[in-house]
Amino acid sequence: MVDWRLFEPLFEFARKRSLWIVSFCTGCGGIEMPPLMTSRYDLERFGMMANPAPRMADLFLITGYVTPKTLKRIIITYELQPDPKYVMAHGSCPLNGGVYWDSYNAIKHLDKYIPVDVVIAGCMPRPEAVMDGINKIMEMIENGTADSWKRYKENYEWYKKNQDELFGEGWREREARRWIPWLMDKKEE
Amino acid sequence: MSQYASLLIALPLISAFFVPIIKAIGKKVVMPFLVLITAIQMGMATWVFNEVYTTGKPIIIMAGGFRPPVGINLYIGHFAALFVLIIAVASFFMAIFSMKAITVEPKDKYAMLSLLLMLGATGMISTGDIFNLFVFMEITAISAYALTAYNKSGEASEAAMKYIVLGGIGSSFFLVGIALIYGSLGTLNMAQIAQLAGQMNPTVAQAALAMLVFGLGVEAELFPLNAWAPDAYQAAPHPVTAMFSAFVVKAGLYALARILYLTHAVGSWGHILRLLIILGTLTVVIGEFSALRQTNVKRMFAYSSISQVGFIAVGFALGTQAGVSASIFHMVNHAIVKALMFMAVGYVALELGGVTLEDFKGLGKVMPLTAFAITVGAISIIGIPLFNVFWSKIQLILAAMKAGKSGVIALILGASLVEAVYYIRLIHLMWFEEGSRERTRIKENFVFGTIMLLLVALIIIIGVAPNMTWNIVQKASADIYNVAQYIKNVPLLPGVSP
Amino acid sequence: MITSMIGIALKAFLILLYATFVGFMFMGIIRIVTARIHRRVGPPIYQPILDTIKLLSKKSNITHGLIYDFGVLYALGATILALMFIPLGSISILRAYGDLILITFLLEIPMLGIMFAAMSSGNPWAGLGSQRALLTLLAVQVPLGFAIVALAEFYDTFSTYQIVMAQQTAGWSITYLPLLLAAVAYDIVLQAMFGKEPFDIMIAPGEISLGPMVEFGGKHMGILQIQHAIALFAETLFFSNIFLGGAVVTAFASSILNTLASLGILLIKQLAVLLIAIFIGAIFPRFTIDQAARFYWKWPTIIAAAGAILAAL
Amino acid sequence: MINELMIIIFTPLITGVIAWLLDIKGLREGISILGAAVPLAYLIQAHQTLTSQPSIQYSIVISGFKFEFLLYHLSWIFAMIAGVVGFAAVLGMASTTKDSYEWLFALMSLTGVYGIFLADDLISFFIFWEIMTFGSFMMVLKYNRKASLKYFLLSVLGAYSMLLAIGILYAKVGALDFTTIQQTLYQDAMRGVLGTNTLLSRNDMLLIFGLFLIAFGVKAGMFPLHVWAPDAYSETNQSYTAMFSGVLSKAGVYGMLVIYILLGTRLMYQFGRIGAAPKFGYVIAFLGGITIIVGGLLAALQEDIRKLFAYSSISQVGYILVGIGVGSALSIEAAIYHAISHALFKGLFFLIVATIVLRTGKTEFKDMGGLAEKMPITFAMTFVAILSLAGIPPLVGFASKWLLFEAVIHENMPILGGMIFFGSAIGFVYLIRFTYAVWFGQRPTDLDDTKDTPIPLAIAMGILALLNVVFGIAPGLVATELNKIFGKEIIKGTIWELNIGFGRYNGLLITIWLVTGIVIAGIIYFLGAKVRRVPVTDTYQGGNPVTMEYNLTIRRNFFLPLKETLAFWLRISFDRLYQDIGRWVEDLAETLRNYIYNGNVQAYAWYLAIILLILALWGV
Repeated sequence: MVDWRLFEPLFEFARKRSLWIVSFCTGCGGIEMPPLMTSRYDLERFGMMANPAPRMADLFLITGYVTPKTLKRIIITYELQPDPKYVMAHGSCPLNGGVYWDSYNAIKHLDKYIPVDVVIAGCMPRPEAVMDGINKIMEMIENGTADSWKRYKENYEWYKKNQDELFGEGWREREARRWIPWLMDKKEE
Repeated sequence: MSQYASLLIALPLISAFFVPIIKAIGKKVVMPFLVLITAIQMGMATWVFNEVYTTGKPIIIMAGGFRPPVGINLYIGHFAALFVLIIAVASFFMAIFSMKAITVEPKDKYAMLSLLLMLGATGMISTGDIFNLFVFMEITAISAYALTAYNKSGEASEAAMKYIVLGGIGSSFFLVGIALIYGSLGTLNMAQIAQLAGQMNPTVAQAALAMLVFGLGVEAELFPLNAWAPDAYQAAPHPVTAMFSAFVVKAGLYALARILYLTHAVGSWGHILRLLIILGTLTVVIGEFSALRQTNVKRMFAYSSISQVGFIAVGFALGTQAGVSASIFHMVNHAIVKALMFMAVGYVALELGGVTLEDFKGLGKVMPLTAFAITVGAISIIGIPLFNVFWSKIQLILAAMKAGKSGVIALILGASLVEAVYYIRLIHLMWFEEGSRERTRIKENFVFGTIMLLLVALIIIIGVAPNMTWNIVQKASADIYNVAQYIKNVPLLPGVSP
Repeated sequence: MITSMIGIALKAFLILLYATFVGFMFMGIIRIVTARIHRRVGPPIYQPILDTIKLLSKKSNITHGLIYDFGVLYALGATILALMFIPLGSISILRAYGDLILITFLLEIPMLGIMFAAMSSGNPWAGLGSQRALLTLLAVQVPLGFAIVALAEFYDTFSTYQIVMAQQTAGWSITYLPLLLAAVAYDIVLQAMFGKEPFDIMIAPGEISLGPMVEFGGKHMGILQIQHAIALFAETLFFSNIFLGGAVVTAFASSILNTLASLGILLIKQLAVLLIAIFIGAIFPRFTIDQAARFYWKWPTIIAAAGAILAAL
Repeated sequence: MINELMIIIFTPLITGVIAWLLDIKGLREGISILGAAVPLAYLIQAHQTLTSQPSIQYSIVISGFKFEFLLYHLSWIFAMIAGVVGFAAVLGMASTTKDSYEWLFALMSLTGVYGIFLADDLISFFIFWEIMTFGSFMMVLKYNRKASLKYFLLSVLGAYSMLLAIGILYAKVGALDFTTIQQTLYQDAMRGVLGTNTLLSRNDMLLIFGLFLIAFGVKAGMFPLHVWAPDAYSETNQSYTAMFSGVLSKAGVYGMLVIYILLGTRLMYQFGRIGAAPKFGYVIAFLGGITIIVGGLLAALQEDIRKLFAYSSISQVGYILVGIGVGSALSIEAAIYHAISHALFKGLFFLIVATIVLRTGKTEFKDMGGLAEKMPITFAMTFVAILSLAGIPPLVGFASKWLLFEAVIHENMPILGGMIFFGSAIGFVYLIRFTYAVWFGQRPTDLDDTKDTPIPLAIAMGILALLNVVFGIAPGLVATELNKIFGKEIIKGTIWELNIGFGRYNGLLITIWLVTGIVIAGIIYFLGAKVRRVPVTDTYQGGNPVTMEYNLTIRRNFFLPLKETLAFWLRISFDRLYQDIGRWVEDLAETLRNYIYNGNVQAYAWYLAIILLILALWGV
């Protein structure tokens, strides 16, 4: 095969300037996205684009608190993305639980379960802060430090262990099955 | 030599009266005797058939040696030879069939009556005298009445009663018609009637023809004079039904056609043809429609038989040789097919005890051979190529079209669609549906199976290679259509005129 | 023989390169203009190229089987094939075979490849999206058909190139009433062919996650980006050729200058077509699929049918 | 000496009967395949003969009718369709047939089709028509009474219509052979032009044409007489349906051509033209156009594979009818070309369906999915068939469709043009639905041990698939044969190219460039990073985890929006109308019988009295 290392800077540049976002808007951070995308801040200037399909997305945006239930989806969606992929946690909640620091049902440390490249503190972070974070991740991509996807691969055992500790072994199967009776009922209606 | 042909009439007549004596010898001998007589009759008929078709000349038998019109003559022309054979063969097969099918005593009466039935039909077809025709018709009819009631059930008596009432009315009018003709022409000999038909007083001729057609219409099952038929067919013993359909009604039709063409010189001939066409068409249409929702298979076949008769009547009423040929062809084919089907149905009734559609469910597994026979018959009647009825049907249709009767044909074809429906239902029922009752396969009678297969083979042979039959039929039709030839053939006593 | 073949290959390569490049630019223009309508700055014009490079340089790719790969390749291949048949000034290679019906079909079949690939993934969104795409195709087919019929009957030929040449002397197609009607209908159809609002229900990003595209990522998506660029170029080019007079400049002595001039004129026409589509797309909301079908089967069909009937008279 | 035409016609029937009587597994299959192969061999050989002489003739007299058979270019082409597709179908049946009953009737219908194509007089045409109908009917009867009854009734209605038309012609012309009828009617038209009285009146012509139209329309599945086709095509052995749909429906098409051959000039004189097309042809074309749309839309809404293709068949035959109806030499050639390609791809499709049904035992979309992995050979064949039917260059489906489009549009037929465009789109629509539901997506667990196609079926499919490709890339092969029908070069060009003056299509060129395009795409593809195969559960479902237990594929009501859009039109159903008529007739029959044969002897006596009265009043 052709040796593509020569073109790597071009690729890095392209990756940096073409971040397609798949955003997980469960928390209040979701409301901060529209100003970012629209005329006020216009993220598209940087080639960023909101994208609903994780298969073609690069940047995974977790906007707000994470619960065990949503974390499962986050993990699954994260694993669907092709490498290289980046994660940006948005707001205090994924960082340390934020206002839900003592909640029985919120994930306090997202980076125990999936690797996070950039975390933006704040409750909520203003769009400027988010843009700062994006700037940061662009820099990181350029200098090659945005390597969370590599870390996830290398330390998969550890992440897996953490996930399984939280959800129990074989949680994917279990979770999937949980919906079957409900879906079956729906079908009969 | 050819005078021996009169044995065709004499043999059944004499043997019919021998039956009581035979019975005295032994009860069990009666049915074999019947078979024997019909076999001899068949042999003779074959000989006559061969004689007529090889020489190409009709056999004329003058009773007592008196030449017509003084004496009564038998005229066994091409048509008669053909049909005498068919009658004999059908009787023979049915005689064999009745050995098992007839269980009700007194069997000797049955044997006698069926011999008389055969005699009557043979006589009707071969006579050359119009009053003689009436006599034979009465013989046929009366033995038919008796045979209808033979099963001694209430249903049978009722059917026979209807038959007697209607048949009686019919034959009385027929007699009146004959009387009118005799009064007008002073002769009863058919050839002479034909010769003189043109001179008849138109009003008298009209009335006479109307009466004759009316009278024969009852025998020939034309709508609505056929009301007796479904009941009688259903109630009569199975072999008798087959005989009714195979030749009794054919004899009536023949008589109708013969009288019609003999009198074609009569002025109002066109009218009567038109009337016949209307009646024939109605017969077809009403017959088919009536069969559509029948649950009793025998009755269904009866209706089907009626409608086929209408078909034949239409062919005769076209007034062209093509029409006559097609009709005769259809008569032959229909006789074969209906003999087969009524026999098969009768056999099913014997084995399974009933002939409703329910009994026929899954027949293909219970009685494969019989079911196969019925299937072939049904397919043939529907008019599928490679089976015999197709040829006669298409001949008939083309003849009718040629005669400009497209409307009639359209109606008839429409009715044939209906026919397809109920026959297909039956076929599907027999082969591809499971009966509600568990039934094991029945071992079919070897002789009956052979007869049925023989008839099936005949159907297919005529269907695949109709040429031979067609040639025969054409000669037969010339016999009826070509009246001038008929007159010439009958050696009328010169100078004797009314 | 060999030299001529090499010449053809070279020409084809150049056309392909040009088409891809312009197509990408068109994609960029779409994004910029849309952004400007939204009062945003918008990405740089070369943004789609960057996107494509990024997608192609992904380090991991997934596949759902042979058809998944082949469908994508087939889509691009068929688009390239279509491109070769459309007259591009006077330099198109297969313009002698550039048959209206053929090109119309060829512009549709890449979608079939994409559908194949998308459906073979087994993703329900893809299935749903394909269903919508197909129904949109079904909806547009009627006015499209009538428009093509109008053209063919008006010019009494099916050769695109001959239609272009006829327009050089007789004036643009849209100056004739029947063809104007056809052009209007075709332009509405073009909206759906570009996948722009109000007929973008098939990809409906928020609802069914890009529909057929949901499972594509990495190089598959990259190839589809290229395909999209070429298709965009080809579709606008086709419209410019058959309705807007095309361009066959013979004013200059030098053939290179002539070609460049032709390409320039064509580019302007293509841009015009594109901009109309962008403007409509930017200001309309989305139709549901049955609304879209009913719409297409009503007004555009009537317009196009009127055009076709007028052309036939 | 037995004439080769007789061999061609009767070999299938004879072998069928032998296979039926012998009923030995293995042997009957061999005999039957032989029975289909022999006519094909003779036909191929006849191609040589036809280059040196214009036709091969044979005649025989049966039952007072002179049967004439004629093999010339047109009938050769149609007979070849029957030969090739029939052979493939018979091969397929070797895998799917379980009893000898089917062999008998399948081969009987093949005989019927050969007979129709080779017949040169109306009576043999009719007879073989009936044989074909009967054979195919018996094939359906075994599976479903209702479907078969519907088929048979409509077919017999058609056959009787034809018989009436034949009768009228016979009554007026006095002959049944094609040549005489053709010449007489031609002279009749000339008489009409000169202003003298014509043999047949305007009403006669209208009647004859109408009756023939019904007769052939039924068999071709023309709207609104198509209602039998979906049921009959689906309720029989699917290998046989390859022949049923691929060949038997062509008998209807051939019949339409016979209308042209026999009555063309006379009808044209009588009714004139609309634009370039003869007015009577316009009726055919327009009904054909509606057939395309109705068939296509209903195909898209089916939930059963067999029904989908049955409707698709109807839709495709609509194209052929449009081509024939337009009536220019080019459009007729195009129609015949499409008849060929339809036979090829639809035959292939039904063999594929046969494989699926054989291997899975299921027919509905809801039970299918993900079979592409389990049946790769069949899927490859499907791929060819789909591309061909959808009209994707360079397959034969496109070549013929292209020709048809150009021919129709060139004759200034805007509305028909729109209809056929719509038809091609609807083709995509239902094909994708089939592809999606059967081959792709999640596989139900009970299909996990599905095997691929048995060898005879694979060979049969292979033959048809190969021809699909060959005739697409080299359309000139077909075009040369088509040109022979008219005896002049209507479609010019080389073996690779069709050139009709106002349009050109080069199959080879397209193939080369398509391959080039795919190679370019392939280069880009292979330069990228390696791919990893993922299972069907590893797809994006809004982040939800999924297992194989739940169905991810949309298998039912796939085109629900279309159904909603068309809700108004879908309420109209000719099928229901016919059923209502049927029920009405049955009720009428019952009432009639109850009134007439009421079992009351007094009533019967009254009948006699009434008849006597009529006799008296009528004055007979």
